[in-house]
Amino acid sequence: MDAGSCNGCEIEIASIFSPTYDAERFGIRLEASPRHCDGLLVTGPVTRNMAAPLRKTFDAVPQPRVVVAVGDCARDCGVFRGAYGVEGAVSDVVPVDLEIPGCPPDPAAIVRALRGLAGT
Amino acid sequence: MTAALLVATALMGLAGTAAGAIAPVRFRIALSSALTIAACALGFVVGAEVLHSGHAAVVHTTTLMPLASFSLALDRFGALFVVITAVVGICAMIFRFGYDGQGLASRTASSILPLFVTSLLLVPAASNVTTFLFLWELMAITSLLLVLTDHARRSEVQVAGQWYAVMTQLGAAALILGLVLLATRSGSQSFAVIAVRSAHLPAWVRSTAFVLAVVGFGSKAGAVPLHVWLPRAHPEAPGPVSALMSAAMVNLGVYGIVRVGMGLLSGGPAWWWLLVMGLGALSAMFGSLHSATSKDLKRLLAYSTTDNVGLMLLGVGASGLFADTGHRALALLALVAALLHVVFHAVFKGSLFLSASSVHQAAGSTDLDQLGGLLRRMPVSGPIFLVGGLAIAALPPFCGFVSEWLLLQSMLHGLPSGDVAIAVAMPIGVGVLALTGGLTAFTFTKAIGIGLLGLPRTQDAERAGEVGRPMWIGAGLLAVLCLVFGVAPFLVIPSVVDAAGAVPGLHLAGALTRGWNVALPGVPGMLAPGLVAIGLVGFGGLVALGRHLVQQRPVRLTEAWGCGRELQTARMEYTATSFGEPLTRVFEDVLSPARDVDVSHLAESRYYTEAAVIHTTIDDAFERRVYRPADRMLVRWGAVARRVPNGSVHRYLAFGLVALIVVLVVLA
Amino acid sequence: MLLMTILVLPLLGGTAVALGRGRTWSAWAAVASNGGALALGIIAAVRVLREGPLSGARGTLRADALSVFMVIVIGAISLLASWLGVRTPARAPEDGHRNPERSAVYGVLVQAFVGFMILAVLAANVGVLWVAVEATTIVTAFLVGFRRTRGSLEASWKYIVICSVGIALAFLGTVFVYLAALHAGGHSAHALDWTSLMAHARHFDPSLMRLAFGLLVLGYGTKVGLAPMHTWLPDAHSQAPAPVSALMSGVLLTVAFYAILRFKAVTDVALGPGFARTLLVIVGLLSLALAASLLIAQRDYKRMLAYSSIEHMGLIALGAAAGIRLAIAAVLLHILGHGLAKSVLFLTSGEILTAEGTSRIDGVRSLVARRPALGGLFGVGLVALLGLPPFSLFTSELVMVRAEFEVGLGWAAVLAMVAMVVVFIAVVGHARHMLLGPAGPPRPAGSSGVTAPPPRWVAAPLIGGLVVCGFIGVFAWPLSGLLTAAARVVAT
Amino acid sequence: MSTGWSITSMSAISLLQVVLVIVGGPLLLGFMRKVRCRMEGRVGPPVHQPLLDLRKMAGRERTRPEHASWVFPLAPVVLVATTLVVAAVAPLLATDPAFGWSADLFAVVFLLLLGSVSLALGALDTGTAFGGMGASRAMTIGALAEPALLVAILALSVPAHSSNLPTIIIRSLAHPAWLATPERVLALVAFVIVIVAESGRLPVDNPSTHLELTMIHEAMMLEYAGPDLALVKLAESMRLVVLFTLLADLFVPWGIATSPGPWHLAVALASTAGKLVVLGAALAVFEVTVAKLRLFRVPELLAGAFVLATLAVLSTLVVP
Amino acid sequence: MSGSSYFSVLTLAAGTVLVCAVAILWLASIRAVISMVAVQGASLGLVAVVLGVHLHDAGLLAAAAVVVVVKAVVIPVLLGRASGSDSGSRESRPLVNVPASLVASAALIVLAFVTGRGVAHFVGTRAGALVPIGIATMLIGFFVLVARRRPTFQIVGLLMVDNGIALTAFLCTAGFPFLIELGVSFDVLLGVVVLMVLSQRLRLEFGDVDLDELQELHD
Repeated sequence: MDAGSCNGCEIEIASIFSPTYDAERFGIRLEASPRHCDGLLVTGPVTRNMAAPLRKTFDAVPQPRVVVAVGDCARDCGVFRGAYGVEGAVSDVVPVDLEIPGCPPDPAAIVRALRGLAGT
Repeated sequence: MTAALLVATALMGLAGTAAGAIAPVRFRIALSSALTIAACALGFVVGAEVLHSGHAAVVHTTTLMPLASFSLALDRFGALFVVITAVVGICAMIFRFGYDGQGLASRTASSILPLFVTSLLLVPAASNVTTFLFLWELMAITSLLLVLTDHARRSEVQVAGQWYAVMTQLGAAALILGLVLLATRSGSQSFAVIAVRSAHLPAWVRSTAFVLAVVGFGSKAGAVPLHVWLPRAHPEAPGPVSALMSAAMVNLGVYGIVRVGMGLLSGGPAWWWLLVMGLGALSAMFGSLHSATSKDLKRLLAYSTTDNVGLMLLGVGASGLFADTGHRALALLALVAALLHVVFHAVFKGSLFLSASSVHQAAGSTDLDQLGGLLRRMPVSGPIFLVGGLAIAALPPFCGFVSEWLLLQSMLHGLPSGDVAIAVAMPIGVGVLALTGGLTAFTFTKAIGIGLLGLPRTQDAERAGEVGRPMWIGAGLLAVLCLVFGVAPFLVIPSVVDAAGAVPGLHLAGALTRGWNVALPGVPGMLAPGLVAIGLVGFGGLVALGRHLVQQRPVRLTEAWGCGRELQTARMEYTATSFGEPLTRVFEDVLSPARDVDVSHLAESRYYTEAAVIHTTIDDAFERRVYRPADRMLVRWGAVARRVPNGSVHRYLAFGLVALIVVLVVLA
Repeated sequence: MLLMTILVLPLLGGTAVALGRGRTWSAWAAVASNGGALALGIIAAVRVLREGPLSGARGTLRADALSVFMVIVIGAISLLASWLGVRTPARAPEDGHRNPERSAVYGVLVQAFVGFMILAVLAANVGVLWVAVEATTIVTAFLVGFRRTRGSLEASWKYIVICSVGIALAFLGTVFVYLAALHAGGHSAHALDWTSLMAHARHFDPSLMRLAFGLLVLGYGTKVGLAPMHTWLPDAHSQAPAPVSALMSGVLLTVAFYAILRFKAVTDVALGPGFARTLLVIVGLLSLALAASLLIAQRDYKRMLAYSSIEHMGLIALGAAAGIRLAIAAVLLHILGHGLAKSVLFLTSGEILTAEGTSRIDGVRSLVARRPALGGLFGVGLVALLGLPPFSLFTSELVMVRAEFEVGLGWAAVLAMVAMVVVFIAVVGHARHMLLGPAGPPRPAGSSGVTAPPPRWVAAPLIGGLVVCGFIGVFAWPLSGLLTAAARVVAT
Repeated sequence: MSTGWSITSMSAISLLQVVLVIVGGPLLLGFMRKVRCRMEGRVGPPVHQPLLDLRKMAGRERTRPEHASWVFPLAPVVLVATTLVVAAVAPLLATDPAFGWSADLFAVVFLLLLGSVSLALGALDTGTAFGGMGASRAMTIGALAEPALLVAILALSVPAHSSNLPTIIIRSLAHPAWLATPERVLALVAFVIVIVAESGRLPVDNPSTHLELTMIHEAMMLEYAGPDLALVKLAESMRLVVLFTLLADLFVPWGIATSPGPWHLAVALASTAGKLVVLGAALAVFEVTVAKLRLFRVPELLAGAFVLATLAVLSTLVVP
Repeated sequence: MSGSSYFSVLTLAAGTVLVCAVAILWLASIRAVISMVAVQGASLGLVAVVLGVHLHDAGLLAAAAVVVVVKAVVIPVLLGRASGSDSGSRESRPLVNVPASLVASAALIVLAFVTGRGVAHFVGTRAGALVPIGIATMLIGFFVLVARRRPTFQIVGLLMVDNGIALTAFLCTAGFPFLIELGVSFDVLLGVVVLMVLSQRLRLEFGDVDLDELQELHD
């Protein structure tokens, strides 16, 4: 979920499904609905406008669920810290289970982190 | 005995009329409804007895009907229709106890409704031309008056009434001419005598009479292109009346075509039946398309009636075609399929119309775009509509499935007969059947899904609650029958076979049921609706149990997923119009919808849109292309004619002088 | 004696009105006298059925089944019309009853009108019949113009001029019949008696009879309202006071048709059935086509009813054209049914006119909701008029169609049916605008004034008329014997 | 048809078929996904991944939109149950499973339609825009696919004089020449198109799309979670297996067990698996190579199928 | 009266009836027309008298008396009085002008002679041969009704139709039985009276009107 990012992290997330990283071989897939998800990947600092949608989306995921904050902005607002439109980090809005650092994080790191979560 | 009961039925109905006319307001509805129910019950007994024993109930008197005689003879074929009407009538009348809408409580309506039901009950028993036409027209006029019940509040009712009146009169004129032609040519008014002598009539007489009868009965049955009144009148009638019209009255159109074509004329050339099949195919296609794109619940149901009448006519036509080519067993099979569909259509359409009226009463509208979320708010009426909808969509384990299956089988087994007419007609028939089947599934997914499920779209729908007990009992009885007949069709099929067997010249080489199952005699082909139902329930139970077992947490109620958006409201929901939009677009050439886009702009800037509203309206093509131009022509003719008598006494006298001169010249 | 009493009774009523100077009791006396005529007509019918034709006044009057049937029709409808007529003097401005004297004149004229009609059907002699019919024209001319408005004067002028000419032609026809009768050996004093005409008709000169019957159809057809001499009818019917319209439309037309029916019997004997049939089919279809065409764009509801009368006269003419007994019986039933329905409708439309102040169709709205009694009566009346069951017009139309098919006039029946459907479409359209719709806000003052629903004694006879119309459409026994006997008089 | 089959063996066959369908469905999907990934140059998930996914979903929470009625949770159950009924009675492995005499092709079609309708109703019950959209589109396509399907069935039924499935299969085994007739080929094409449309595969629908606006089938299940979702997904795969197996048995019936005995069954199992693998691979390859059709082009495709099916029927009459 | 003189008188009288008819068509002054009506009535009476004498029919003579009284005296007087102030006025703009009317009347006379021949032949008497004259008079009367605007002219036209028919009746059948004849005459008288009353009322209510202005009532 993009809570206000610069789309850098999104590009990296998208690339984990490319033939190079092929995260699908580990059973990792993007889903169209939060109802179908096991976890949320949240990118970017949480802007004021996106805080409520983020909470709603989190709420929509069936339990047990995990939240992964992808990228520095998601972890601690990164360069946007303290900006007027920013509500805070992802963990200020919803409970975060895992954080993946980097601006943007390396696709391999994302895959690794996700594999760790899934236990494969 | 049955004759006496038949008379008692009529008298009971008339007593209901009298009660409706003179009983004090407090007892009016109760008394007239109760008497009507009693009439229906008596009718049911007569019909069932005749169906069972095969002995016709005969009543004949010259005291009634001046210059003719009043003559009833209820045979097995007619008895089937009496029984159908009786069942629908009982349920509709029970429903009426709780129904307060649309002025049905008035003295006029209370007295006419029993008369309407009585005429419906007696029409299939009529056994001479005058009696038949009398009862037929009585049925027409009483139903017209009932359609008009709510005229004071909605102008659509008037328009509907006018269409109905005109179309029914057109039909009646054709019918009168056709039947009188037959009667005078065979030298008797009695159906029995006509049936014997008609074989010796010249071909043109037979064909003319048949075509006129098809026009007359087709207009009552709502067959395209004579259907234009139906989608207007059925929705505007008060609930029980629309149920009776759709579930009992249109059947009589089919009855009439069979009675005249196969009974009085004992079958005819292939082109007659191809005509009937053609009408049926057209009606089925046109009706199902329009009902798929309608957004008013009752209009949708009305068009679906046209659709189902089309299927019945397909069956009847196929039957006639088979009989003409000598395939008597197949002919009976097709006729049984058609009649079974008549029975089942009555059951599910009755429950649908009644529960749609419940919805109307509860939510104040039948516009699907004003409804929603009613299944939770109406815990009994909602499921009733659901059951009816699934049944009409021919889904197992409900009854519509069985009759459509039989219809398909009769066409399938007719194919190898090697006759060219059949070879061309049957695949088209199956195609039509299939397309309408798919469209009906679409239609009722829409009706149920938009109307009953999801979020309520208006405050009225939000506040809706379950209707009174009589209403859901009346509708519910029919819904229960949908399920019972769907699971255990063997309860009705033998009777229907008996009824169809009353048509001369048709016979079946064996029983159509084997145990609980429907089995075609002589060919491998079997349907086990009971088994299917058990399988569904069994597997469904297992699956649900499994889900319950694996489930580790309680079900969490959440807001529906709307992409995280604020304000997830009913305005986000799909509407009936949008649901039908893809289909409308596919059939654009046939439906030719008119789209209006109203865009209003913000006051501050012309470049920003405040609201954009799209109206899609779909007119009836026949109405637009045939009836309206005809009406315009008539009006133009009237305007021209009006100018001839201009008020001048001299001109009037000149007419006389000319006439006098003509008389002198010609006659002297 | 009985016949004389029947004839005199309405005139006695008229005398009572004259003596009572139009006061209410005298008007009721007139009603009673008409009721008495009806009752005596029924008694006469029973006697005729039992004993055969009656005669009275030294052979001047003669009643066979057909005559007594017509007496019953006249009695029934005049009872209805005079009943409603009692109320007419109470309503000054519309119907022109400015003073009791005028209402006395009105009552006397109506009773004279009824008396002449009874004379016409009881007359044993063709000449007397003619005199009586012409007399009805003169009497009703005053009644049509009774309101003295421009419209009513215009209507009565047209009425009397056109009808006098027409009836004069009928006289010429009668002269030719007389000529033929004299040549066929009739005795001059009785040559014009129906019995004598029927007896000698076989020897009548065919070519003369053709001309005579043509003139008779044209002439009496004028009074019947058959095209092309129907033109007076819509004007007169729409302008006359409602009870007069009811009487004219309900019985006067058919009394004139009675004359045609009688002459047709004579012609059939003289020429065979083909000639009269052709002529009647032509005028019947012409009338039907005309009525249908002019109903489409009709704007006045009284005129609408008038054109509907033309339509029904066309149907009757077609039925008579078929000519067999069944057809004639149906024609007679139709005469009674149409008379009842149409007079109820005219009387109701009079009430509507009083209440609404306009006779324009677009001036009347939502009648059923606003005035249930009037709207209901009008609606049910129209149902009856359009030939729907249970009213007797349905049965009689059906039987007429049957008879037409039986004699090979099926094509004419088809055309008639087409015209009837057009009429149906037109009338239903007009009726819808008048009757249906929301009650809405009360109409602005000045258009109508106080509009209480009609009192019960006014509605009762109207309802009664419709009930009887329905009753005779369903039950055969009260009339079938009389109808068959009457049909036997003029159909072989 | 009741030749030597004991009740026990027939019931066993039914049970086997049910199990085959339940297990085989996800495996077939996994296999197809694998083939696709390979074609795209990826390794792809293991073949049994769908089964793992199902197990995982089963353990999760069920959610229900707060205003939804009982239709919402019932829909997946009905969807699965209809497919299971078909799986139990249809002659997938042997010509005579229990109650095979009741396995009518038309009945099968209407049963599957019941499943589709119930899913569409479940989707509409959520009250969301996507649910409605998906239901609308799926039902539109379903309504248009139905005539083609039924007429194709008619074409198959005519030579066999029956629409009873075992009868058709037995008779075509007896008359192999039938299988090469033009009507068979035409009907086959029509059948394939309809199956592709009904089971929501490319080019009609893209099952792996994430873009709601292009969804058809997926949009209907957006609200389901946990075991409900598992049921819907399972049903989807089961339907694919059932349809594929029927397709194979109708057009290439060899291998199906016509008499009882474990040996025959083993052969049938193997041949069925083989047929499924071939069909699955073919579909997967096809899916990789085509693009999704615009929604409003789909009717043209289905109309084409209908015409082919009609031609098939007509040719049964021309070529007796 | 000898045969030939009987017939020539009869012919003369009948001819006068027709000549009056044509004259009425020709004249425009209402007063002149009314006197023509009187002459016509008298001629008609003369026909009846001649026939009555010839046939020794007392009834016919009585009828003749009635005819003369009603048609030659009462009605013209009433007409004259009724048109009162109006009597000086003229039919200034007939719907069909005088020359055309005369041509039309010629055509109508021809028509009458053609169509009346059969009847005349059938009657067989010498009087019967004059029947076409009666028919011609009737037709011309009808034509007057169609072609003239003034109310008085229409009354006159109606009278002419009646006279023509009466003439035919006398010639064909020597009249009806007396009582009927009386009734007929009485009816005609009443009809004319009613029409005159009406025309008077019309004048009172709306002033001097042409009948053509009476076109308020139509569809």
